[in-house]
Amino acid sequence: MTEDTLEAPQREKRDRLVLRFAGDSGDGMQLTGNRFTDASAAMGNDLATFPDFPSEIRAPAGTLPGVSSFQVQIADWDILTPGDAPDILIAMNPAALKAHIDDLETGSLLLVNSDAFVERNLEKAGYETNPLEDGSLDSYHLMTAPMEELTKLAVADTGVKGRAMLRSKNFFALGLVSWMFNRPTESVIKWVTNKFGPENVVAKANIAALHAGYNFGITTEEFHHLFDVGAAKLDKGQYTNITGNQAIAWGLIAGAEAAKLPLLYGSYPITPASSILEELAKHKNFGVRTLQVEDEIAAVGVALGGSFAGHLGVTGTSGPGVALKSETISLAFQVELPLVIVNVQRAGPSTGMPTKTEQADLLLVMFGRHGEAPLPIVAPATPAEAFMSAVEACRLAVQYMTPVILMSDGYIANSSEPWRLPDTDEIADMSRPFATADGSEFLPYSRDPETLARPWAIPGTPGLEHRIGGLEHANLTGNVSYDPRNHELMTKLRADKIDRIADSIKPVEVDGPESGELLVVGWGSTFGAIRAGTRNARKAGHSVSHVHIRHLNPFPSNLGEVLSKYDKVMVPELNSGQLALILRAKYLIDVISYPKIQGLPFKAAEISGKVIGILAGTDSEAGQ
Amino acid sequence: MTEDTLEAPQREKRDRLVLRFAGDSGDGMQLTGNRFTDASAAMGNDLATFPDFPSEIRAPAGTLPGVSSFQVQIADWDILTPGDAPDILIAMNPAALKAHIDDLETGSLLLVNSDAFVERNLEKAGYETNPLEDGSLDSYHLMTAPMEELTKLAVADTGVKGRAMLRSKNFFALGLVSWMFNRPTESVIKWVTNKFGPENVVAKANIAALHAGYNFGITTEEFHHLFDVGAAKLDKGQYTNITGNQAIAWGLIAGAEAAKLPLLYGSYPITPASSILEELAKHKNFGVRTLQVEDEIAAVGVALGGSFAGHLGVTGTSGPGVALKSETISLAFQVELPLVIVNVQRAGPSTGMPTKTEQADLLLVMFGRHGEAPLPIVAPATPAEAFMSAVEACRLAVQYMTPVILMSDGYIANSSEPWRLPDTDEIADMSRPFATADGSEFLPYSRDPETLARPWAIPGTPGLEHRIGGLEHANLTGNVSYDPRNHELMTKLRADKIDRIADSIKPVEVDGPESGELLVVGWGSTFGAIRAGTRNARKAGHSVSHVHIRHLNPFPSNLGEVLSKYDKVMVPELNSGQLALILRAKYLIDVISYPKIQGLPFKAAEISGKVIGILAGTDSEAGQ
Amino acid sequence: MTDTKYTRSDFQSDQEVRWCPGCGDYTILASVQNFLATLEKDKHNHVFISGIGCASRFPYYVDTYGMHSIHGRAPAIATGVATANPDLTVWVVSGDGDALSIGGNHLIHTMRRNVNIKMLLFNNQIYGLTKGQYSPTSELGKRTKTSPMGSLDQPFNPTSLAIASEATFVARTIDMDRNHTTKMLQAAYEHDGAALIEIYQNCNVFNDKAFVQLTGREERDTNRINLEAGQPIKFGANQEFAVVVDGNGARIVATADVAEADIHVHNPSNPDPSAAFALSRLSHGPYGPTPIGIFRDVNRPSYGDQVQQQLVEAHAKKGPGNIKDLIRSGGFWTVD
Amino acid sequence: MTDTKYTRSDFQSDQEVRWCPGCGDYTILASVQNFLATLEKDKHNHVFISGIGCASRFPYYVDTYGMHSIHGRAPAIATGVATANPDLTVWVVSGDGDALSIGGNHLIHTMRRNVNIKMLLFNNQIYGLTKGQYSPTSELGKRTKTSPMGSLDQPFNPTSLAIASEATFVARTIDMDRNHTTKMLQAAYEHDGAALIEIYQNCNVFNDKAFVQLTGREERDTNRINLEAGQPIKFGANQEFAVVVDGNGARIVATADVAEADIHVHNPSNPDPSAAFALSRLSHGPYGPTPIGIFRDVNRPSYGDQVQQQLVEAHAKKGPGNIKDLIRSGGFWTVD
Ligand SMILES: Cc1ncc(C[n+]2csc(CCOP(=O)(O)OP(=O)(O)O)c2C)c(N)n1
Ligand SMILES: Cc1ncc(C[n+]2csc(CCOP(=O)(O)OP(=O)(O)O)c2C)c(N)n1
Ligand code: SF4
Ligand code: SF4
Ligand SMILES: [Mg+2]
Ligand SMILES: [Mg+2]
Repeated sequence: MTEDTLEAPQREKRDRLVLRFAGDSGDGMQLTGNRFTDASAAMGNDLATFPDFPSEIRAPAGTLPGVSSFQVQIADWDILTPGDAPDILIAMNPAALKAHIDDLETGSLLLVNSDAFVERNLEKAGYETNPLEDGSLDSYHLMTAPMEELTKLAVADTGVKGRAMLRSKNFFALGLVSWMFNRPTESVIKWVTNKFGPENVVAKANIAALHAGYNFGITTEEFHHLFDVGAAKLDKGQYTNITGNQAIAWGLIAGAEAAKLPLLYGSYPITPASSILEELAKHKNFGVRTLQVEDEIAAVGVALGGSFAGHLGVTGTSGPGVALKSETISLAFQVELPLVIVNVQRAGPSTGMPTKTEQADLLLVMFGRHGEAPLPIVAPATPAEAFMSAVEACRLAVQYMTPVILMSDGYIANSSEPWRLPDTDEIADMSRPFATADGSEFLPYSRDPETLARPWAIPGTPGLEHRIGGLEHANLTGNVSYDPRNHELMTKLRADKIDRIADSIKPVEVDGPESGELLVVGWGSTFGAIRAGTRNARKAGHSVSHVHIRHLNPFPSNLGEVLSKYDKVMVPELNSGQLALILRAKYLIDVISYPKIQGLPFKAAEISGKVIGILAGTDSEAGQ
Repeated sequence: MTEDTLEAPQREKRDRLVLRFAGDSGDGMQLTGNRFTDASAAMGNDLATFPDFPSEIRAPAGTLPGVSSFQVQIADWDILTPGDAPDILIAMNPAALKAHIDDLETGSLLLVNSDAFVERNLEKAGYETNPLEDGSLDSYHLMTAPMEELTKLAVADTGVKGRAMLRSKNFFALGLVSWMFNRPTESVIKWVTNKFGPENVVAKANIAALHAGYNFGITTEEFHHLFDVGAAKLDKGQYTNITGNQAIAWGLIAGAEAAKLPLLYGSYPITPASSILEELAKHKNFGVRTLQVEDEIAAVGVALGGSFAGHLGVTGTSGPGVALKSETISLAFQVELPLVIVNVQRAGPSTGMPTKTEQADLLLVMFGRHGEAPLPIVAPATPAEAFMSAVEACRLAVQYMTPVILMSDGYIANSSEPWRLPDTDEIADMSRPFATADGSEFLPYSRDPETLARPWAIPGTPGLEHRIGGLEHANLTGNVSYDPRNHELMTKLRADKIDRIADSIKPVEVDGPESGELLVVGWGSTFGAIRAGTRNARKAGHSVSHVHIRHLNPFPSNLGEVLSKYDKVMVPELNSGQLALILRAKYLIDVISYPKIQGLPFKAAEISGKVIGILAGTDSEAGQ
Repeated sequence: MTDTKYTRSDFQSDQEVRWCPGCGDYTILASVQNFLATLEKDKHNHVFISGIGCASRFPYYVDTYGMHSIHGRAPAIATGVATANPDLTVWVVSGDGDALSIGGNHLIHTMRRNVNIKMLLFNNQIYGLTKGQYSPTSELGKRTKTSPMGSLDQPFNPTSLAIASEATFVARTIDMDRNHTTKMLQAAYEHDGAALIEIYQNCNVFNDKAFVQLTGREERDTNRINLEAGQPIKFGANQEFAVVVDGNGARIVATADVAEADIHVHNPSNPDPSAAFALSRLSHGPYGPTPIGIFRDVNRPSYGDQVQQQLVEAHAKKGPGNIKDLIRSGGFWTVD
Repeated sequence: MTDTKYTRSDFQSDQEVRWCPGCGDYTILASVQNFLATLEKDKHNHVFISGIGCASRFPYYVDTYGMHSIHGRAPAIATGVATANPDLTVWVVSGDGDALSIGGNHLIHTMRRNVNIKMLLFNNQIYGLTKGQYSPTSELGKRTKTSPMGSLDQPFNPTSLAIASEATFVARTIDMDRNHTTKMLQAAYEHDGAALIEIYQNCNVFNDKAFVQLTGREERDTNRINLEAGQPIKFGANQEFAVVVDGNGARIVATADVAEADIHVHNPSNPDPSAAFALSRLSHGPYGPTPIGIFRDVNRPSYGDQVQQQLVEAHAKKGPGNIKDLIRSGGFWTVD
């Protein structure tokens, strides 16, 4: 090798690459993955990430349950998912190798921290012999580096001592991988310096390890698999890399602003929703009030109280919390006040698998209230889209005086993707003036002729003193009423109001032919896998289209017509067929349900495989 | 009139009669109705009752919201409902008249307490002129009695003083009505004496008023509309008159006995479920533990704890309470322990109309849990049937190790009907032995090959120490597991277990032709009205049958086949089409939903009217 | 009459009052309406939030803003109202079941947070609306429909519980004593932060005469211990009894048997709540000598004010929020 | 070693313990397992019920019966277990969030009912499992992810709250002091009824050194106030401090400054809880002199026993229940 090649090695161009970092939860894999992602974003790649971590804070080091991983796909075109199988797996210890090796296709790259493959760790991971030596990895392209030893050497002068020296080994790995995939290290260095301060010893150690890893790549012959992924041809604009929970937090702030209301967020921490509260808590200068209260019932209670007083009351949680809030949501529905309820779904039932994703709360939010209490439901398809979904949820709540469900899930919450920054000035004004006294009798349950929304008269307004409550009340006056006909009327009015929302929402858009053999219908976080899977199938010559529903109640008004244009309809869901059930009931179509209940997102290949199977008639599994 | 006719007046024989007692909530109408009912029951009539009262403890005297009523139908054949329109309305004051007169058909009898028609009361009821005098009641057969005056005279010697004297006026009315309809007064006297003691002045006053009313009938010419309803030709056996809540309480005791388990009932008072707790609290000698705890969440918690410890844990509530219990029910489902949840539905949403009936919690109990958590649902059709429904719920809970929902409603809860006493010895033994150590490894999530129930190993059993919990757990061992395939497997196993219940339940039975133009499908308390309505329509020559579903999840296995045999299917429900939605989704049949959301039960005539309309094609309203 | 801005009728809504005739709730309603009429505060700046129960019907009858919410949750909803708009006076009306049974958790948390709400706890020691089951303040052994052999649950002492929940204002009064009720309302109104007033309220239908020892002509003088700030605690028709507080708690003595200096001088604003707690233990319900008045009244910044203060500080430090900057705060890149 | 029936390993389940290395939970687990091994009680008669949180993983690691339930509800579920079978020893393991935030209501009601459960409240003053938000025992002003400008919520004092909830047994101990923990476990175990032990537990990941003033070599002697029944309360390396309780509450004095007779003699079985409450106010968290030991230990029949007793009485009075009679009890008629 000449110096020249060292400086500018030959790199194979790829249009996309999937990397998976895996290690102990103490090894900093999430951080490593995120730094790599940011560097790639800055290079203009399109990308999508999938963090996957255990629910224990720090599960015992070296064990399988303790493994934490972070997958990222980078591409020079607009990809839709973090990728099905990794092109390279970076394994920091035997447990990480064991937990992930089955996902790796033959011939793929495998980069291993060889120092961790000592007897104790092998035993903890359940290896009887050392896989680095016993030939079991022969079908992969195995590369090893003694990362611990090299890290120790690298940080020796930085002032970090003893076992703490090893903490930087993830930066060593990051450096090495950065070299392999031609990522600049500047953004990482900047981040470390910002986080710890330039003089901090930890910062110094991390930077030293990073350099060491990078240089190790340059100087070591073994690492000749060098790839490069060019910038994606994304739409013009400014981009940031964003996770779903961040997008929801920011979207709520933007929604409140567009509604000209202060935001009051009541919550009780719960995985994977807590980071919305944590993000919002940082933005008090926007006038955002975050109330961490005693439980989920109090959380929705304070949000409802906030709305009564003229704020935009929002509460966020996950499935167990939604269950607890049900009674209060029913009250909010009955008193017809704005309220947004964010459900970041996780795998259930009960505590289930809190750090894993699932979509099994759809019927809960649709039907899980006593009495007739339909609610609008909005569901983003991707992390970036969650911003505008949150804005939309705020719009519906304020414009229609109703609680609104915003359905996200653990996958959207934690994954990230580049988000083309919207021009926030263009978010439509969605404020609705509070009622004021005009001399005539105030009727708290009179209605806007178009939206059927009732007036919002907030305490403190002279002359509009009135009482609302959970008992059934007379139309217009709101006085308590047990009149049978009135109850029927009010029940219908409340339902009609929700149905009318269909007039103000976008019709569904079809990706693929407007009619044909098969339509795949999805909702929520399955978007990327379904879009990629159906496109792949279409490229392979199959007649398949994709519709993704963002409004789950009411449905966009063209949905029924669209469904009717295809011979078959298939609904992939991370549950046992909940949207399928609703579509069947509503449109009497023999929808084929494709359930996956593993706490994991769909892979694009699963979708295309299913599509092809159905079209070939080899997959005869009908609905339900 | 000779003395002879006085003693044995000519009475018109009727096969059925509907009486409605209406008065102020302080007037004791429920008591009056119940005494009349008991006397009729003792005479062998078939009967059905419908109590209807305000939610205030004592709403302001004389006002419309304060009116309380009690309707009873008595018959000499096996009637199914308390009747559509009353043949006689007994109105104790102007408000009672006003609230009920519209239900009275022209020519019907109207018995009025004329003393109450004074200006103050007329005004409170919103009458501008006295209806007894202004001719507005001319189309009815009006009879009046100065009941207050006569009651005062009658009780003068009993020691009751002042306004308290008037309290017996309902007994005066009861005496008069007893004479008109040939009911014996002995059972009333016995009841009064038992309740207050023979020497009690209130007892004496009531009895004196009762006699006075009876004698007033005998001696006054005005009351010449004398009717008699003979004994019904009911099946042989012993009968008692029973309300739904009583039947549930007794059924739970019987169910626990058949399961050879102590009953532990955890509850928090709520209308209309409280009287189950109150009834069970009386029967501690059966070993029944009733725990009134701090809220509904604690109530289901103690019941679940009871089940863990080897009792039959049961919790009872109404819709708002079910909403609150949702999270714990999900836990019970996940740990697979027996638990019965009784939902006595009331009109919602939110607090709604707590004393009114509705069936709008079906989708809540079916789907209102986060994650995939299907539960069996059992629903009695009548008050008497509730006894065996409760037994059945206990059977499913114990045999399948699962929470079970028992769905009742306010109408079943408070209405009564004669119940042919079962031979309780014939209730099948449904006990399931607790697990005991047998030397082999104990696997808490191994399963019975037939029912898929897991073993029930209760604390205190040597050698079977184990831990259960709400996190997803590995098949067989129950150890916490995040394995994707295991999660899918466990989700399926839990669902399959519930589906298998279909093998052990009765197929639905068709009343009417086995195939034809129209099938009416109902569930719960609408039974009587649907059965009577469809029979009436059939008598009038229409092709209509009736199926009533007692197991709402899983459905009886012949349901799909039965549905397919009719051109049309119509589902009347006291909600906006909840069962209809499920049938549509499951069987893809264009079910016609017939919703009624007034807090009132269906009338038979409403059902037959709808049936005839659909068959005539004049009612084109299709489902949804 | 002084020329107040309002009269009682300004606070009477057009809804017919629907409690049982003779219910203590009527008296409390009158006291509250009359009290509100004495204030300068505009009526549209009062809000009444209640749960479910007979007591909780209260907001319907007061012509201010109001919400009749759901069982037990009024303190949470009121927290939202009070935090959103600290200019409002937020009243919570609740029963012993509503506040202490299903709503117990919200009560204790609202107290420790010192949310600026005025909580009127109508304690009738029974569940009224659901027709007479025992409540968390019902006496041991009470026979009701759900406790036919007698209740087994040791009742709460609401004042003890509130004091231990870090409450800054805790008082007790009696429905029938309208003057005293008014004084307590005034003090609670003036208190900045959470104020709890336990009001002994007669339910003449399901638990009649529960408070007769404090209201009966013959009993009341012997049993009513008036707490007055700065005063030595004496009671009885002739002040013949006194209260002493020491390392064993509070106890009643004959005034004659102790030195005046040993009689406990009531200090509701003592930062240490121990003496207030000790006084709350003198009775465990209205069954003998029972303290009436303000147990505790101390200052601590209210929750709503502090929340507001953090917004102001954040604003001062970071400037007004700008959504354009916010969405760029994590770094961004440009594609052109 | 004495020949006990069990050793610690009999109480170790086969599940790998998954707390963070260095977590105080390990120490408590060892203390509990060792303690259980000293008992004659069969291991199958112990039940551990927990909620959700790091602490609540506890049951998985103890080889007895157990249920890892849902957040906050363990006391309710445990009430069911204890009432169904009074022969079991029912332990509840809970965190400060689990027990005092979402579960606060069940906690206070379980205490007043005196349900026979032994509640171990692992107080680390933080939400561990959800990664470091402030809890109901976090100090005012604490900065966490959800309180970046400092927490505004006055924390609960769990011992005060339990005492005011009519608890019959209330104690406090420290994870690291295994001997003391064992003594508290023993006393709670022997107590008939509800027993609450607050255990200061270090969360070295999210709230490290929260208890250093009580555990640090240099600080502990000055700050740890040992409560011993029948003993005058003195503390400090040389007993140089003492506690006095009077009408103003409890306070710390120099031993030299008071007469021995004025030093408060600790009596946890005083029927009046006022002194125990006063002692609980000496500290409001582990931030200076803090009482450790048994605050309160009094007798009241336990809930489970009383429920059982009513069944026995009903049985004695009415005979065994007969379902045939029951369904005829409302009167019946015969059709033949
Ligand atoms: C979730 C829920 N549970 C139970 C009820 C039934 N409920 C209504 S009021 C009440 C208790 C009433 O007692 P209290 O709070 O003391 O008020 P009071 O009627 O005595 O004034 C109960 C149990 C309900 N409405 N909602
Ligand atoms: C209904 C519900 N709400 C919220 C959560 C999330 N959650 C789990 S544990 C916990 C608090 C943990 O703190 P603590 O009880 O103090 O226990 P620790 O982890 O500190 O031992 C929370 C909020 C949940 N699992 N369920
Ligand atoms: S039941 Fe009792 S508390 Fe309720 S309104 Fe009647 S008297 Fe008052
Ligand atoms: S987060 Fe804290 S409490 Fe939880 S296991 Fe780790 S150190 Fe222990
Ligand atoms: Mg009450
Ligand atoms: Mg904690």
